[in-house]
Amino acid sequence: MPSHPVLLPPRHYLNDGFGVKSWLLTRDHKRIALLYLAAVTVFFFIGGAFAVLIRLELATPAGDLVTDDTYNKLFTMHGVMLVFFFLIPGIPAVLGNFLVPLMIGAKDLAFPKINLASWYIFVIGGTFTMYAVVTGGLDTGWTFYTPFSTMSSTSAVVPAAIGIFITGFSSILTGLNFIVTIHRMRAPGLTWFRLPLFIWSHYAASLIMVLGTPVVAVTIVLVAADRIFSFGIFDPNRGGDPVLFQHLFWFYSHPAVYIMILPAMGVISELVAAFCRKQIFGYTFVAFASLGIAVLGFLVWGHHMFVAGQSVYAALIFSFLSFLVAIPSAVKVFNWTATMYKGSISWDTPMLYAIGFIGLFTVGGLTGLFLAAVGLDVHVTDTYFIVAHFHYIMVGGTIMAYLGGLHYWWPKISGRMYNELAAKVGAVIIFFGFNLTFFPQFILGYLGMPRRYHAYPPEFQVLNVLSSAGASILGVGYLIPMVYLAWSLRYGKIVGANPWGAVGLEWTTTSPPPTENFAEAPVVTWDAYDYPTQVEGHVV
Amino acid sequence: MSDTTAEAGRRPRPALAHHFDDLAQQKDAATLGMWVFLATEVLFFGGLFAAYSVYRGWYPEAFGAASHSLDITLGAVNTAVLITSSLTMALAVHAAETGERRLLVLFLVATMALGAVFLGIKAVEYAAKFAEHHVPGPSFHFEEEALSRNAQIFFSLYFVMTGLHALHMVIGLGIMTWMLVWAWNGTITKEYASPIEISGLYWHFVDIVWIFLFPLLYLIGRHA
Amino acid sequence: MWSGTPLFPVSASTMAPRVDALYFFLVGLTAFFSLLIGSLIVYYAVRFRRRAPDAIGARIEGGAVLEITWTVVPLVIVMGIFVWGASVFFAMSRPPDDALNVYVVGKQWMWKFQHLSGVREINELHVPVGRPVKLVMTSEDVIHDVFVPGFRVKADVIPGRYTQIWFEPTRTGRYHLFCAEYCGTRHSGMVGEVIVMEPDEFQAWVAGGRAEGSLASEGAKLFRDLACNTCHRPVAQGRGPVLEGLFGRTVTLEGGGTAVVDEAYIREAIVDPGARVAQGFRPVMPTYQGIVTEDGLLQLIEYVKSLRDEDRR
Amino acid sequence: MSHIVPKSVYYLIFAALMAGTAVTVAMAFVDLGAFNAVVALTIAVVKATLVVLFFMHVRYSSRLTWAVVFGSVFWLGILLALTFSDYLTRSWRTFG
Ligand code: HEA
Ligand code: HEA
Ligand code: HEC
Ligand code: CUA
Ligand SMILES: [Cu+2]
Repeated sequence: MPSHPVLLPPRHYLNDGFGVKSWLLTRDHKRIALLYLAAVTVFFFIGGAFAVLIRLELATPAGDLVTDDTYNKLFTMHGVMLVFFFLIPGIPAVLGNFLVPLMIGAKDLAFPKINLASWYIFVIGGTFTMYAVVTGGLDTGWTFYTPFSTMSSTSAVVPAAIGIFITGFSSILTGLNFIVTIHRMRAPGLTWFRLPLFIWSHYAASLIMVLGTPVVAVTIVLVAADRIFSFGIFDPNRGGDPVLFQHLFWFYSHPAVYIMILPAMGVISELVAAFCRKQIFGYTFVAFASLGIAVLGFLVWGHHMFVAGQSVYAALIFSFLSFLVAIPSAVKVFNWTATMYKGSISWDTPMLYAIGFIGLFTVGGLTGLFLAAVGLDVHVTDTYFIVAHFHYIMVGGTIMAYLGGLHYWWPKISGRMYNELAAKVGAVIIFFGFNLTFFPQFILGYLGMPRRYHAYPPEFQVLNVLSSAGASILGVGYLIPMVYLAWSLRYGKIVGANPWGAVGLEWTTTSPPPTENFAEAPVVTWDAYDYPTQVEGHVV
Repeated sequence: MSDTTAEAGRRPRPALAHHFDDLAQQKDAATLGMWVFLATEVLFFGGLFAAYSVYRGWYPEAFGAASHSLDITLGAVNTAVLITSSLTMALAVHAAETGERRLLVLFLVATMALGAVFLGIKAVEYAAKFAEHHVPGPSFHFEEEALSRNAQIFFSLYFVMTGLHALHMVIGLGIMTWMLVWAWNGTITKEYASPIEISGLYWHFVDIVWIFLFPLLYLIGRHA
Repeated sequence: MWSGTPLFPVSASTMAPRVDALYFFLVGLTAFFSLLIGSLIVYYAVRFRRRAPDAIGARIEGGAVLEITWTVVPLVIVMGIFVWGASVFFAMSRPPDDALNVYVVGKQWMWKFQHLSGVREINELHVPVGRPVKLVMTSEDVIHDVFVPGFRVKADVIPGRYTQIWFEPTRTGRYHLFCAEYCGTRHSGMVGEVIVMEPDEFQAWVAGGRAEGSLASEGAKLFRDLACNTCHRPVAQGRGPVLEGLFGRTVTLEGGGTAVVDEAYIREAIVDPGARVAQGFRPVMPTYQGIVTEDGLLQLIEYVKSLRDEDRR
Repeated sequence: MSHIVPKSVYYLIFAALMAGTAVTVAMAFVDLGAFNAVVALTIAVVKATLVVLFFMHVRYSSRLTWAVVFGSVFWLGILLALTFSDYLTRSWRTFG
């Protein structure tokens, strides 16, 4: 413990300019990260509120709380908001934006103006989509399947599609910025194999953003053309093929699930290393696993279409490839576990989230194998088994990692520490609430309860009630961090540059960092997670 | 703001942004950025090419017949126009790299003029399609009744593909206007030619898209 | 509280045990790996917990042998699952030749079933036990999906084409039939029941049904009403090809290529005659899209299927 | 400063592109059956390659630029190949 009181540094990015304008026109990646944090949090609670209504409706078998049309809009907007406006931008645009330049010793991202522009594009896209909610809502499911979306739905498909189209460009620009930054802006001596795994995983995710997003963008253009000008490209009555839409949609949307998980895996690598005070076991394998997931992830989209009328042979190819993409994930899980062996493991909140991630991601990922096995997917596809699978990965995985990362870097972002006890209580509540919500859904799914059902046969009620009860616990759990993190901004204990005793360039500069990130441009002579040689001199 | 180059005062904006070490790093970053963006564009048009290939495989007769109704002469002329504009663009880059400002302005203007000609011809073709009721939708009509339904798919793709291509041309003209201003007011110098080079990359890419669109849309089954 | 709450679906078709076996294997695998990983991380977190504030973990670089092991072992496992899943899928996608044919038309938001005998039902499907049943399915509007959890089968029902599934019920009873592809407002109301009966009961049910005539005979009527017979006649002089004996044959197409005549081919020939033109003919046949309903199309198809070579004159 | 391509190269490439255009149009009127499409696309690929290599200076660029160009085309290949793995095998019968 240091004997003198720790003070905030006299000059840092938060006090470098005050007032709305200094924020809304900032080019500083750290401030833009906070702008994203604000936007993404709003979208998370909107999407979460839709989930609350879904679960309330499903507490009884009869469709009694809301009408069927409303219910359809609820789950659609729930999926759209949380996928496109929370989970895809979440970790990259908040934590990635803040940390990529810091971790590679750069003053900023390569294109600061584009970075700011991408935030504006994001907000405009989100506004458009919210406008769609207000003017009639959207009832196509987040997957926009044709010909329902083009010929049948009477809801605000076009405004929502435009909103998502616009947001896509924000994603592309973020990915582009990361790729160029990681290639061109690394500090002297920071070679590829000295990069933190967080950087590797963001690089891999950026590849997907850049190569996948344009395809869904053009697909949305085709849907809009069908709907506005009645072009009929996906209309079977005029010779179009609705299944082609699914190919184009999933070419993006499957890899997009890896946009959601790869940055989370990067966070976990950082957390496990920092809280075990140990280098990641099999660093190169974990690094290449990220790239492997990004590349293989593009080869498996057809596993969403096993019963959709694609050819039997294509189904077999996609099934085979889907199994391959599971391997790099398995490699990562094993390496994180091995890293813990003989570590110096602390039980700080971020590590609790990391442990939660590894466990829940394993369950979620392994249930992905059920779905990749074609003969079994036929039974469980479009049931609650799928719903459980992806919530285990997206909520149990990505959100756990996001919260863990937010806690871990919170002192760096704000210069202050949150209340550790409240944080631990929150983490435990979230973990239990989560499992109670989504585990029963696996059973429901195998029983045959279809997804997107507003009413269901009464024998499914007990499991649904359990799920709804879990969701309310989970909702409370999510409110807890909101409270103590906000509280810490003002009353939290001020911390030094490196409160965790972790290594990594971001911990060598002050908390919060100055606008130009480093007082002196860093030169790197060590590997990532080089604990024995580096931890001396840190304020612990 | 660190700005070490001597003639900084003459420029309306400093050539080196604060977060780069030197101009070479900045140029490398900008060039890579444009290439990555073009990779995005490849996949953007790629989605359309995939849709096109599927339907052409399904409906070869209808696609052939519909393709016949396009004006091959105008299409070929437009291809030549666009290729020429790529040449003038390449020459503009050359002029920028060698610091010949007058030539640079001249070639930029030529590039823009050719781009405008391309769009003009495209407009003529579109007008003809409207007049012939070849625009998909309720008023669509195709001469060969039996092929009408699937010819409509061809025209849907035709309009989406050429329309998005034309949109890229319009954006390109916007970029070129901007570059013209910079060339004019001396922002572009021998040392700081990369904005022209990068805009050039974009222009050439749009040309390449057309190089594929032309045979795919205009030249199907002409011999028949 | 748990009585009346099933935790596992009934198993009522020949396919169900095969799917369930794979399922249980995967449940076991998931349990094994989750418990392995879960207990390891918890055990390590306790065993190697930080004992002094500035303690550092042991320096362990990682080892190629371990990495290769935990790459290859999962790889072998998943390849096994792939083959297993694929073989189940193959069985699902290959209906036995002697399967009973039932046509299904989905529309927002109901199911129509047509038996070959001409009996029609809505949202209910009666089938005999112990006999493979093949559903040939299409939709009048958007994509739907036939899902019978008790049989472990499911397939999308797509407008503009035919898809099929088959099952062989192994026990009598009533089973849920769900629409499993989101199709709009009353998607969750697009449900029905499959009623599996003893064969003799089923015969009685068929006999009791008010059949308006078999599908093929209804088709014959349509064929006359729509004046198809002006061009298609049982003699070679018609403007269109002779349809007698067409089904199952491989026809040569104008402009090269061949096609096997199945339900989908006949359907296309009627709604989009220009797409594939039989060799030696001009594309003069008008389209009947929008003129014939999906039900009518099925009747026409059954009629064309019923035309044998022997009927030629 | 990076490599400055001599103007003569540009003129040469321009001539090749124009010739390519003329050949495509001419070949379109010759009946080669299914090969018409192959010829047209081959010429288009050659033309595009010329533009990329010379007008866009990739011939003189870093390995990274090559990688980006190659990567984008490769990804396009993935899109087309796997989409067609469905369309080309839809009519195949399942054996048994
Ligand atoms: C972040 C999101 C995310 C991630 C990472 C994944 C990861 C995986 N997903 Fe999932 N998936 C979704 C989100 C995600 N998915 C969503 C949203 C849907 C539904 C979309 C919709 O229809 O609305 C979906 C649907 C979906 C389907 C389609 C189901 C259907 O609609 O019929 C399939 C089918 O193959 C599938 C498979 C997989 C596989 C094999 C993985 C793999 O990558 C998982 C790999 C991980 C592991 C395997 C665990 C770790 C391994 C070990 C601990 C070691 C042991 C390992 C072995 C023995 C191999 N997913
Ligand atoms: C990133 C993604 C993400 C996240 C975080 C979540 C989070 C949650 N999801 Fe969601 N979900 C999807 C992505 C996600 N989901 C997708 C893509 C679909 C498919 C959509 C489709 O079919 O098209 C889906 C579908 C889906 C369904 C299936 C609907 C159906 O098919 O009919 C259900 C049902 O239980 C569900 C539940 C939940 C719950 C309980 C949470 C919880 O984790 C949420 C917890 C959060 C909160 C509870 C918010 C806390 C805030 C408050 C408490 C504020 C106060 C609220 C009020 C005043 C109302 N989700
Ligand atoms: C004006 C004449 C005409 C009428 C009326 C007509 N057809 Fe045809 N039909 C043709 C011709 C010509 C062909 C061959 C060219 C083609 O495939 O389009 C054909 C082809 C077919 C084929 C495919 C045969 C093959 O060998 O490939 C089927 C099946 C068919 N018609 C069914 C029908 C039915 C059912 C109707 C009525 C609803 C109908 N036709 C009405 C002229 C007609
Ligand atoms: Cu029909 Cu859902
Ligand atoms: Cu997927």
